[in-house]
Amino acid sequence: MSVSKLPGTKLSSKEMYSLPGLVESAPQAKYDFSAGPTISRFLQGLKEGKILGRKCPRCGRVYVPPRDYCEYCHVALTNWVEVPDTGTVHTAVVSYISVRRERLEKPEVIGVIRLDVPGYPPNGYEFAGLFHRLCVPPEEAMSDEVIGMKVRARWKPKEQRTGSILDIECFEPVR
Amino acid sequence: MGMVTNLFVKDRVAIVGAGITTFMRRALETPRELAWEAARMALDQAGLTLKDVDCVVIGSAPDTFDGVHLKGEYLADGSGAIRKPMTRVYVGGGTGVFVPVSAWWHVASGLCETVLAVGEEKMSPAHPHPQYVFRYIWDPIIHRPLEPNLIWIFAMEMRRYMAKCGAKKEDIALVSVKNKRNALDNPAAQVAANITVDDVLKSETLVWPVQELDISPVTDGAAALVITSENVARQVTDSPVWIEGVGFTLDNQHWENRELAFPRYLNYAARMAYRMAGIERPWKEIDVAEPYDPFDYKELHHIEGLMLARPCEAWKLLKEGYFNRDGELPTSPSGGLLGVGNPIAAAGVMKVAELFWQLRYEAGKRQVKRPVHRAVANAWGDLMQAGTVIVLGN
Amino acid sequence: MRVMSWDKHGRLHDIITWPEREEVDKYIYTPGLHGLELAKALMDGRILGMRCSDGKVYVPPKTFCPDYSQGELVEVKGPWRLQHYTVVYEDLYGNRLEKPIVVGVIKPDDADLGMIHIVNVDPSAVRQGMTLRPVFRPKEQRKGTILDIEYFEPA
Amino acid sequence: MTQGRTSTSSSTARRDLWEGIAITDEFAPEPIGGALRPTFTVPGDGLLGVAHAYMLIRSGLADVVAVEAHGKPSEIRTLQDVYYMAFDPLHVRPLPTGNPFFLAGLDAQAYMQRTGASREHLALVSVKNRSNGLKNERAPYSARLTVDDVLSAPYAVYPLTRYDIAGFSDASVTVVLASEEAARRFTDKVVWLDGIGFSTETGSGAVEWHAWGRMLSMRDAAFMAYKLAGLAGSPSESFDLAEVEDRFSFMELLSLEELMLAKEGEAHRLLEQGHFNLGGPLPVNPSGGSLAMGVHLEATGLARLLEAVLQLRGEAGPHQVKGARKAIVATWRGVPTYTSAVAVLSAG
Repeated sequence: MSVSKLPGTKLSSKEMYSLPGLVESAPQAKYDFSAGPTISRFLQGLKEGKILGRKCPRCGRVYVPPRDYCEYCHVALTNWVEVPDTGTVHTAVVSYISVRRERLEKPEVIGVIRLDVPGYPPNGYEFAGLFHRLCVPPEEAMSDEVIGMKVRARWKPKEQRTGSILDIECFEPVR
Repeated sequence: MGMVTNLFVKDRVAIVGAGITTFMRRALETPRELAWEAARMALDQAGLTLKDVDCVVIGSAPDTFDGVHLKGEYLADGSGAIRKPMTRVYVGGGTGVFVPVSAWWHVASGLCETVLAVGEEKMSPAHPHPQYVFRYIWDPIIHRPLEPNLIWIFAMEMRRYMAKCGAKKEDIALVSVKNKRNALDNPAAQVAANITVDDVLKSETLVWPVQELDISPVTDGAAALVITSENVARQVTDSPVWIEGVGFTLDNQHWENRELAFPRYLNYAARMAYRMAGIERPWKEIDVAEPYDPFDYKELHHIEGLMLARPCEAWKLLKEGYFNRDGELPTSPSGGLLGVGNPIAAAGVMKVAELFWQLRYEAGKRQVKRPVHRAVANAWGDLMQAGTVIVLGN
Repeated sequence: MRVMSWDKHGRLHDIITWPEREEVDKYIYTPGLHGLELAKALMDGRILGMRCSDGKVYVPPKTFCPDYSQGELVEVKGPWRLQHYTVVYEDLYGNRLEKPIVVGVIKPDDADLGMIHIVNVDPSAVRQGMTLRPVFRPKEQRKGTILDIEYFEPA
Repeated sequence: MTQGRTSTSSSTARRDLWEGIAITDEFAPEPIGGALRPTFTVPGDGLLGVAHAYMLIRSGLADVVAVEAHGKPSEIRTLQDVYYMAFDPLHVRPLPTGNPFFLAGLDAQAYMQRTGASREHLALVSVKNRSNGLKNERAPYSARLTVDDVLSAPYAVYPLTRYDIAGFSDASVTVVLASEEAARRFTDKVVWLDGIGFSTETGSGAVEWHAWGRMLSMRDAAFMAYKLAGLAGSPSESFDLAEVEDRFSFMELLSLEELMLAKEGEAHRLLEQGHFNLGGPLPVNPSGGSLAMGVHLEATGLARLLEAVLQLRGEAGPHQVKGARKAIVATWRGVPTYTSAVAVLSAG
């Protein structure tokens, strides 16, 4: 562009925090999210140690996590189906930082697990699956073998389950 | 997509001016002042004043960065919308390219003749760190309890691309090297640098395979375009840049249920835009492109989504210099988000502004070597689900 | 009339609700171009406005004018008049405040548009157009923000 | 949905901090069948989404567009703080003002001072709308009120009592717009969108530039909509009913004047004469408006639109306006914005 000096006044961190007229504001934005009937039922299932999917009466797709509507038939999903808690690793990564971007002493392995739910073409674009932790050592998670590895859900003991995604501790390899 | 070329759109729509602020980690200006600085420059470049503007379209991503709720209203007067029709549009990170896309139907519908399209983002107000805001993009009930960091989702997508396409980290790092080098010639650039692949591979590993130099920075900045009908364009400039195709698609929010190696939503958006522009072989007909590059691997991912290369081929062509400024199909000549900076909504507008200058041969030292007639830019957003595409021509 | 979809037929069984908050720890806002000059003036017990090419003076200064030109900083000295006012007795949830709060649009004679601030006066004594003056916080408590003016009071 | 050139798009109206989700448009497509289709979000009142749908269809980019808007204020535990987050962080938000609706108090006082409308007139609006609501099953705040009830209530924000301020309610409204050719395929009870208009007077960072006691954004939006609808003559004779902004009682009177349905300073006199009652020459908010139905945040404008569409299809129910052929809808986006939208509708 034919302009030599662009508008904008850059500040270093020190300069910014020493400006007169800085205003601070700690927002209070609190909510009570309702999980809605579908996800509530899904969480209920987790509490009972089951992964529940929802089946479309018209096209037969089983959705995990469950939905209210089938995206293709735009029909309300009706029947619930318990799906296997086994699957294969779609992708896996190793995190060295926390949600607040602080350094973690012990790295966390997380990924997407493609569940063994019938009705999806093997390497098709879509599948039923969950985003969750993987109980796999970091080195193994970085190796090529982890992609496609067979895994199974490791459930927390019944009395520790509260109806949350954390009722599954992680997905561990099926040796 | 059931959408044939708009043969009956009698009047074409043109970009006649572009303006941009420097991209900065911390700006003194308030968000509305940043919007004013960019929009005023765009109007000056087009030789117009605020009185000539009929409508305003504002793009700004999450309110939780600038820390102002109803941010469209907060940016209104800065974007020139005093006593004017104004709406804010929003597709997460895809907003930047979506702003000129939405401005297109403001003009093509006949509702407006001259539209000021403004993208702004000020991320520095959020403390402790703007990235913390991304804690709230996840599904609040089945994802947030896992305490995910934003970078997790990019790392998972990058890993899937590497696994599916056989691309190594050192192949992908070449994008960061290319874009940061291109940015050395961009006066707006925040993080231009001459780096090597080794520098990328030695930078701090955040969420393997993503390392520090694989990521675009947090940025404050604004960019604006003046978009008009054909007859206004003819009066204002003898080198209008036509908006020949627009496309946008949003997939559902269940990113954990789809193949992350290929952005199907972006491909649908690209087909919509190409169909409108009458383009059948984009890998041949597009001369210069600005694919969205918040992460280095994503430029490759989007090059394939935009059908500028076959799936899993982009990283091989990159190695041969195919996408360099003097290459066969230059990508991100601006320096991209990796080099210029990533003020989210303004980043997409910056990319369209770059193609505006390229197609008028006004990009100075950044001007690509080969002749240019058709260009494409895309933005991407949300949970691996939003694709916005615009096709320009001179 | 045919049944509308919002008619609830059948109770929804136990819905799990999830307490959540969406907050960054805090926001730090920079004052902006004119804001920086206003901050210095406020620390010094003075108030600035901006003169625009339409000839009007706007308070407080906002860097650019409604016609998009850059405003020119000027000091405004008043006297100040209460253009419009309201009295807040309850918060948004309907809880009664201990003391009613008078909020006004307050304009200095040497400007064309006024600013919003608190008026320290009993609601019964509020009159449209009454003359006011700004009361600044003690010098050492000032930080260059709008709160350096603690309130306006009848002159 | 036939093949060929029909492509659908949809836009939703929502706002992050209303939702508590940072990028709330992520959750937009699924419920409205928008997944993998052109879908986007217009952060603003649902009527602004209708404006985008109008442009999408007129430009030929789409034939059928679904527009959804919803508001779930019941889930927001700190609604006052969320409102203040929309205020100018430098010059207004820090002030200890006690209630974000003080801005409406300033406008109400300025409006009454300019036009001579009194507290009794504001009370009449609340009484009319809250009792209209008794005939509308979508009106949770409907009530049999008298002017004395309102006048004897204490001020919440002078000059407004709690009766003059609409409560909040959860709602979602979806409307489907189509080109004339596509519309014929779906229904024989078409309601035409003859005109749409929207405007912003000033930004929330410069509320000091607002003309106190006026709503110029609604007047500008009305000019735009009337021009598109080809309404040359005086608009006041052109409509059989109006569903207009009333989240604060004085706003109904101010809206009628800014929409040029009543001369400046005349609205409260016509109100006294019953001109705007159900059965009067120009029924205003026969549905009960926001005062009876509640404010659903960004879905409020579509709620007004919905009530007008039902009237023009003769499906409004007990509060049906006999022989309604033409309607006007107007909405303001509420505190601290100065943005309004207007739609002109007619029965097919």
